[in-house]
Amino acid sequence: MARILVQEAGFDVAAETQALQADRTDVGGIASFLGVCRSDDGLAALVLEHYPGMTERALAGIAAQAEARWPLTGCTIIHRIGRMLPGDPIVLVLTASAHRTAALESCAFLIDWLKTGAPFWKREEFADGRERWVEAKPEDEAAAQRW
Amino acid sequence: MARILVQEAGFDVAAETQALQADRTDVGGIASFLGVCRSDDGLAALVLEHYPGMTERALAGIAAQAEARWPLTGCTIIHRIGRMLPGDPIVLVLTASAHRTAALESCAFLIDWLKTGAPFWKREEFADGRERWVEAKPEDEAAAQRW
Amino acid sequence: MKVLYFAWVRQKVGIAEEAVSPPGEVRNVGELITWLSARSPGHAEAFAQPRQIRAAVNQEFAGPDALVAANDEIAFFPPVTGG
Amino acid sequence: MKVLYFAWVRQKVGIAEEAVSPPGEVRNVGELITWLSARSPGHAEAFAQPRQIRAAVNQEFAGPDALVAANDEIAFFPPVTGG
Repeated sequence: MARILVQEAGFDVAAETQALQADRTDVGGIASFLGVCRSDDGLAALVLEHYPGMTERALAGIAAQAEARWPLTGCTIIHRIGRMLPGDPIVLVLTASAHRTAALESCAFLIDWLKTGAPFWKREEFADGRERWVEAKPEDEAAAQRW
Repeated sequence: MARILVQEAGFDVAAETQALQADRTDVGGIASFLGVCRSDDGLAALVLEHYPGMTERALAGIAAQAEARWPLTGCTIIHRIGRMLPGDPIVLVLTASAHRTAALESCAFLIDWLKTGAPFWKREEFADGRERWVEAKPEDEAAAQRW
Repeated sequence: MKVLYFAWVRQKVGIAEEAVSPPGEVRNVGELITWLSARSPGHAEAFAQPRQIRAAVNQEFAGPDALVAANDEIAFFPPVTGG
Repeated sequence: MKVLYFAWVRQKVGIAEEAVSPPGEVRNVGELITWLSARSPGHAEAFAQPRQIRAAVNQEFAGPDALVAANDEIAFFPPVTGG
């Protein structure tokens, strides 16, 4: 069972990595992806909204697909919501397996699907007061479809 | 320039991750792979030997290839040598980029090439006293060639 | 029927959530969009470009042909942009 | 010419490093392997299966046809297994 968290608080990458190894010695590799808020074009903050209830279902469903497809010993998805400043961590995906290929592929799969299959929306706030909802990127859809 | 370390000591995943973000807000994603010592078949310890001098050159060369191929904002490779126990971390590859695809792909590229293109050798020591040099896997060569 | 709005769809409609009772001929998501569009200028503006709208029925993504029923939770929102 | 051995190649040869002065007709890695094999039973055993041996000349991977010269650092080892 994957560990799924949707929260305003930040997260501890080291503790989450450690938790995937706790009390077991069959883990050969842990792949991770940490998504971070960039400061493109004078961005002052990023506000992340989601659909409570559906988000957790969608993430659990995506994680279950990964666990069915790759022999994972563990899987963690943490997605923050609320207001992020440039440099703040937004999302963490961790996958652990006996073998590196399963960990690396499932991690890429999860972040690709999470971008297109989980109900989060980003609003950008700029230093000059402008606001803008981030638009979905066709290449994200293409990235998810390749799996 | 990539950060390349070959050392007996362990490493701090959180500090290494943080270092790739220090003083910059153009990092959108950090991919990582952490290789860990498994306890297959009653393994008691893994002893990692390398070719001092050539190892650092080989790792720097592999990292330079990744940096030429993907728009990375940072890249860290730490490979331990000496004696590892089951559960111990062996290798850490971190890649940072504005975009996730560059980070994820370059991280997979680096670990695939590191397995076939850097002069490290693993000797397994078992609880019953047996010793065995790990043999190279044809699938590792295939994984490196796909890039 | 509970209807939820997210992101700029919510901003244009002006509310995050409402309980509605569409007539029996509103059978699917597409027909519900048409019916909701007539409720207010905000609704009309939110649904003005149906290709920009995504929907979920009972917390599962759903296309315009997906059926809707009295006790369903229906959500409308832009294409997702998390991760 | 400095010759280095690693992993089980080192264990079979019995030493990690040696300075050698092969005759002029030893021009490449393959010929050096043949010449080294005659130095001791340990060398012979280490090089008994040339397909299991990899080499580096001056810290770059090198095939059997790679040239070797007096001031080179030549290393012999099994296929690598790091990562």
